[in-house]
Amino acid sequence: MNFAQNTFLIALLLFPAGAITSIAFNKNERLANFTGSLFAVLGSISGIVSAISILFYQGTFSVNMPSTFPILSFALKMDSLSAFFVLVISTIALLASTYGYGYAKHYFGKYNLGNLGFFYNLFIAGMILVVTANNALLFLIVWEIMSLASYFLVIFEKNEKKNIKAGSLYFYMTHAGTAFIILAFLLLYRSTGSLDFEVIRNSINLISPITRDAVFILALIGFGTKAGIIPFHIWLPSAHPAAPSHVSALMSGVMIKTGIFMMIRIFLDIFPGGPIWWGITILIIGAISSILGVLYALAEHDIKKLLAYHSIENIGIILLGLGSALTFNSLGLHSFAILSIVAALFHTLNHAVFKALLFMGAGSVISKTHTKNIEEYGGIIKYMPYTALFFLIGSLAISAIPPFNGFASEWITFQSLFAGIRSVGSVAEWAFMIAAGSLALTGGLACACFVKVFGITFLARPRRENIKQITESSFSLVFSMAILALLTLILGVFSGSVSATLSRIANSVMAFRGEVVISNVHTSAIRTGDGFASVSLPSIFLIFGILLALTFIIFKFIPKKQRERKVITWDCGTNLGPRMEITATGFSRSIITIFADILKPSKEVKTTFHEENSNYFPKANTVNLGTAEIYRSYIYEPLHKLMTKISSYAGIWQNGNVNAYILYIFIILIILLIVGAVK
Amino acid sequence: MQNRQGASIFQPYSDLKKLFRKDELISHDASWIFKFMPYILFSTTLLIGFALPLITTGIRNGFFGDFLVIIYLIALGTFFLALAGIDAGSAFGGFGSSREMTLSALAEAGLIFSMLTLSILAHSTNLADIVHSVVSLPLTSLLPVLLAFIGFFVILLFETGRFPFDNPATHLELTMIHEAMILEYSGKRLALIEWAAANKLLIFMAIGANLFFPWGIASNLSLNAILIALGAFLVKVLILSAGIAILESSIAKYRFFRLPDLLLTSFILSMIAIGLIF
Amino acid sequence: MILALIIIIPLLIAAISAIIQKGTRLLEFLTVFSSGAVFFFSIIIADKVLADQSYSLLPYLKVSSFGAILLLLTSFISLIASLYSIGYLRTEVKKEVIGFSRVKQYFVLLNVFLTSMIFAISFTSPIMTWVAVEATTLSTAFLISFYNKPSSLEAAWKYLIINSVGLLLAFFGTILFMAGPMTHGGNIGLITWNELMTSANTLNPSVIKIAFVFILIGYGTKMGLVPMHTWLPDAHSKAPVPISSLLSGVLLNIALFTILRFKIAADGVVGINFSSNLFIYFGLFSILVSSLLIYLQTNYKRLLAYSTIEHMGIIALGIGFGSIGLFASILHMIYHSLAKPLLFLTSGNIFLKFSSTKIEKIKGVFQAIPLTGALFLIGIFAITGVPPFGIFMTEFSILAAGIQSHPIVAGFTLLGLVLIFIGFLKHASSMIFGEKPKDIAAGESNSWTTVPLILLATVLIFLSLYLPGPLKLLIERATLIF
Amino acid sequence: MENTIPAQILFLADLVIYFLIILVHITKRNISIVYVYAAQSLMITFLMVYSASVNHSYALWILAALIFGLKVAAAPIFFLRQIKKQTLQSMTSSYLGLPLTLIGIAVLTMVTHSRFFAALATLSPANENALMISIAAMFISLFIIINRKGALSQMIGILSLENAIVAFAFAAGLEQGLGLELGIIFDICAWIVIATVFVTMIYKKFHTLDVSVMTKLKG
Repeated sequence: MNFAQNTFLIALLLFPAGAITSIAFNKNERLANFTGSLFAVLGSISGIVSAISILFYQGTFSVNMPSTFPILSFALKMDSLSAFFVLVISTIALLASTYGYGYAKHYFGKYNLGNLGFFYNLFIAGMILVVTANNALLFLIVWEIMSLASYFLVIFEKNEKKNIKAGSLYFYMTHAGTAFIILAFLLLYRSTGSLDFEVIRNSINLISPITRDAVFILALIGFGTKAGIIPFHIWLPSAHPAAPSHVSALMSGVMIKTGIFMMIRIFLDIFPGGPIWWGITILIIGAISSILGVLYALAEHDIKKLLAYHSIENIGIILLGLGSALTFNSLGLHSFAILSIVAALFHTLNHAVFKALLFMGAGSVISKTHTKNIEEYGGIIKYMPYTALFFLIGSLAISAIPPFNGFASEWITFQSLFAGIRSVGSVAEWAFMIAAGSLALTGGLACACFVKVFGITFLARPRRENIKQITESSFSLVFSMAILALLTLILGVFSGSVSATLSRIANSVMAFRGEVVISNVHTSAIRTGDGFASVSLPSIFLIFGILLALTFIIFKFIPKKQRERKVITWDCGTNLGPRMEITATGFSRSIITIFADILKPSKEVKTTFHEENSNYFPKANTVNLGTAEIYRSYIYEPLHKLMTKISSYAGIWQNGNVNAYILYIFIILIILLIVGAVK
Repeated sequence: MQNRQGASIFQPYSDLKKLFRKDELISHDASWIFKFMPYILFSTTLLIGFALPLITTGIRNGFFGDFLVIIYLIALGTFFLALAGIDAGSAFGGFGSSREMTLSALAEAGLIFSMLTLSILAHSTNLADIVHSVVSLPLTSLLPVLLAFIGFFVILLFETGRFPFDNPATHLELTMIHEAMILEYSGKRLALIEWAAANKLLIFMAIGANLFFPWGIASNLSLNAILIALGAFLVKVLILSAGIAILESSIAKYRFFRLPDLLLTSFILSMIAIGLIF
Repeated sequence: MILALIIIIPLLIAAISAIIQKGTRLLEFLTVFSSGAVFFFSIIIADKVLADQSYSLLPYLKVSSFGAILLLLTSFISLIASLYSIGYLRTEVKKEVIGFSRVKQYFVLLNVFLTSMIFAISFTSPIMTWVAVEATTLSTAFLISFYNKPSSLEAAWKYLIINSVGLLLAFFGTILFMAGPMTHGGNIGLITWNELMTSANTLNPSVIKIAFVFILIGYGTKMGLVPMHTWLPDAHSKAPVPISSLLSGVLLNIALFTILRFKIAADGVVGINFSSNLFIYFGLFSILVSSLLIYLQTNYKRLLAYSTIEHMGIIALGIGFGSIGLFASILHMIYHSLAKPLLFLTSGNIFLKFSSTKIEKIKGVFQAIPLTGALFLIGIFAITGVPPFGIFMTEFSILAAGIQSHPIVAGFTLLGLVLIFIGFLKHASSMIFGEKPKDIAAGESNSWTTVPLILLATVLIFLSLYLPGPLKLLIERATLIF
Repeated sequence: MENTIPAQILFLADLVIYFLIILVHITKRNISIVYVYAAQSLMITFLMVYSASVNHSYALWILAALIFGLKVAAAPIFFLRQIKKQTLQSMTSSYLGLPLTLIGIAVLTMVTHSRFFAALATLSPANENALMISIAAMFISLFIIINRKGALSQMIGILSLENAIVAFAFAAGLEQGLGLELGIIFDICAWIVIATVFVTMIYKKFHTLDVSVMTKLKG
């Protein structure tokens, strides 16, 4: 696999090149923007090439360069699993870069494009290295570089105070998470005496069960923080919206998946098979994250925040796949385990694609309307038709509507959960049942949410005058979105062959468990190993297309003599203002009311009247629904208060009195003398 | 019982005929989604129709006979229906789609689980297979099937816009769900939508009749078997519609915020059903 | 011979500067010349040490591998500091905060300070080393009270009293160690460290324990280990920033070096566990306490001072853990000695621009002085151990060394480090970003205050990415003696 | 080393030093504190002279002269002049009252005679009592620094600590090398000057020698 290795190393050279050049040219922002994007594009392309050559020519490569530091070695390894993630990362990065080239133009004169290019390239390189690093220390380094770069991208629009706060919160959380990861790796090092993943994998039986459980919990918290599982998600909804949209696309679509990658790597690849409660824990976490994620999304009006919450939801769905994989694995049901891994990987891929698409669509709207509040949109479909179309496709995909890709992966996830319900014992069965129920609910709520987003944003009449002046975005934006939209369709229609490839990867992950099961790999249909269920999306696509065409032709052209007349919407005799349309708040209000116990909605009503003195004729009645930040107020605030208390207590001892200071020395002297004499 | 003289049962057909003749009014504010939705809605119902084993299990649709596909195809239709409701920018449409999406989100779980019960019994999610093997089930598994059916029936009432969920006959906009979304439609598009709604009703009845009580359905393609099956199907559908009619004339529409409990109940019932299988 | 040169030059310069009556430029030139020369010669000495283990002049002065590392650090930081001092003092003079006599005093004492540090590194006799360390205290006392304000006087007095007490305790420890050799004849002025090592064995182990406790507490006061650290934040926050950078960047390491040499002698007698445990618990205690005090700090110079305490704690921890921890903590010492001066000097620029050391008074550094802001941020990430900066690697290695024997300690250390990171980022982001006050004009004060910092930052980043062979060899040799 | 100071004399001298340090605790007026310090130094000088005479070593004679010159003559005179010039005759207060102070001193003395320090006796078993008493002296002079609020008293405390250590060195029978002592003496000399300058500066800035007012820097 020399070719793959070389192209990969070339990619690793290209990104730094992009970083350096764009920072070098930061006086000339056009040039900086161009070089930054260009090198990112080239790097992504070579990343894609090397990943594909690994993936489809069945190989792995590993590089191992010693460093000048004792325990650090630049050990890279790309097996099919990492190749898959490299492929996802590079693909999204490629389109994000083409998009960003156009998108960044509206920063000209406001912010330093050189920095953007620098950290953007660094960020992509970091992610690619994270999924290929084969040494724990190297992994931690690139992991932190990835976090650092993304931090700077989050605070890129640094004139807005809340971006700075968001960035800091993000960095606190991810750094704390990294501490957990470090501890996990240290425990592995303690038992195996090595930081090299290969060595750890081979000497796995040196690790005591307790240590394994500890590592599991630590890694789950650490990587879960990055992946944004509830309750460690609080950074996500504030950080992702703050970043430039193409970066949000990368962070939400790809970066959080690195956490998933490491979970698969450690829990399935390195550990031969943990106890059943690992899988069930992850199942439950996934269920909670998916439902709460979509519910919070429903309550949002900030379009990017809303999409960020959907990322939490989809991470939950991915975790459902992963959790069932772990459970099956510990029960020895390897064919089901592989099915579930396929589900997780497939949804990872799909979510990357459609979430990137949605963020880009949102970005192209924001870059024109200069607001993120969907209450101020409306009727944009008439002014930005392409953006609208692609956003619609994205919405259909994320709502798991056939024949788009979201449906395929959710279908497989359902099947793996069904498999659990069918074939595992008592407790686990109910866990699976709950998981399936939450997945069903999530799907429905996601539909509702995206009807809301698309409807309120693009349909009906503009709610602000300035909407009427906006025009479609530039070519580079539309082009990138078009490609992604196409991808959602292709990945959906050809889900059969995709899942076949993924099952190969899953096999390689589970390989050394012996027994490799994936029955009839069918390219035109996805089916479960035991023929429990199967669906062929190409046929759905075709037949639906034909039916649609027929219906359209028949009913469009057979009854000729009727005319269509343009009229105004029925207004009950009044004249319709934008305030008569349904708002996002109004749309999601009923759901929020139903789930009030979970969401703890805060409602404030402001009424203004025509005359100040008499309040008989209300002029406007503004209702503002928000959700209480229970995690902040119940977990993080108390933690902060505790720390403040302790540290202010520590401050007391530094009271500025020199006699006291000498007394400390005296006391410690006496204590140590006594201790020393006793020992 | 309301002591009233109903219209002929062929009234819907004459309605359609009338609507197809009429001119059409389309709002300025409406986009292509508004114009295009009826075709999508209609063809989804057709597509689902292909997947259903109405008379015989001899023709097994292995391509998209999977029940999840059916459910998500229905979701596809609903998605566009709701969008179209918002599109014209009238207040009613928006509320209509809000309610529709709220309830369908809650209904989905119940629907999936009621059919999952059957597919677990049948060891397949393909409708034809389900029918095929539910016929030959031991009597012990009748209880889960019944529970699941109750759950399913609740969903049926919602999806087809019946009491206690919706009042298809009302013209008080504030109370309606389905009608509110299509308020802006007229002429042939309205006709298509109504037709699609009728199809949906048939689809759900067929599912209820054939999946849960698949007796008499033809397992091969011989003529007399099919005739018997046809008869059996008509009888079962008649019984179902009679049941719905009795229900509609005996109970009133529920308050909106009581409906979730109803849907939740159906979900729970199906869950219990699955629990009972083992 | 060269050793003589690097001692004589600063002394000579100090003397000359003392008699100069006017001409600030001349003073500046002389000091830069002396520190430059010292740096140049230290490189040569380091080369010689690489060639043959150690380099010595007469029986009295000797530079080991560890000494060479310290010598390089000392001279490099003093060079940077004296270059920076030019710009710093010029600005202060322009503001008419100080006059010529103070500038003169400053440069004279700076040279004396430098000399005494070199003595402390290179003396072969423990007693004379003690004298030299005491000399560093005395020469810096007036530098700390440089601004002559009540607060700086207070800081200086505390510095003087606490360190004198500490050093007297250290003196007592030293003569306890010496009791062996001295009671067996031999002129104690010339007792070298090696003889100390050999002859400590003749002593009663519990005497050695007592002696080492005195040493650790005595020099630990100088090194700034909790709870003897109390003078450190005051002194560092009140001294002129170049002095603060020298104090925390270099002087504390020298104190550490002295302790280590006694540690070797003690370990020979009472076994390694005794001293190692002391190091571990002092280290952990220092980390935790400083992390708590950083979390709610309101003065950015004190913030940096506490972070110095934290890093001394980490180094002590690494030495306590041993094995790879030794290498890591020496490397950590190097990184810290580069990063901390960078931070102090950048904070000096911030102080010159905003003339306040309160964190809440500082807003929009990035707008006012972008270059300094960037360097400050680099320093923050370097000191809090964010990759790619080397401190991450050294901290990780130290923890890796500790996880075997002391998992709990390692866990608490991680906790402290996270807390420190959060504290630093919280304070730094509130200082660097945002809108600058209207009355603050944008632009750096002068290039003397930025160019040396850029140099420092480049060296820091370079060493973080690539560890040159010779340096690595020096460190390995330095670890061998333990 | 052939002949050294007899144990009894050493013990007596150290005992005197010990009591003189306790006296520092008791006396309140700055001037008298200085005199007490001078007395301590005199005892040190006496020991020096004694060992010089028994060893017939000129080096030690010179040292004795130096110590006398610095600690008995120069330093006290210097202090007294400063006190006169700056009119620092003020009484210096302490944290603990006299009874508590005495109790503290008693406790410290007991601690030093406990088994924790027994090991030190091995340094020179003959002079065990002298060793112990000088250790006690050390701790008590530390106690001065802790207990006294006056800047001058703290200085004296540190100097007494130094005296106590030297006394200990005698008791441990450590022979004093000339070069070494020169270094130390030079050091002490510089220290005394600098410290005194600081004391006067403190008086100028704060108009008191009470260091407990200097608590601006905290946290």
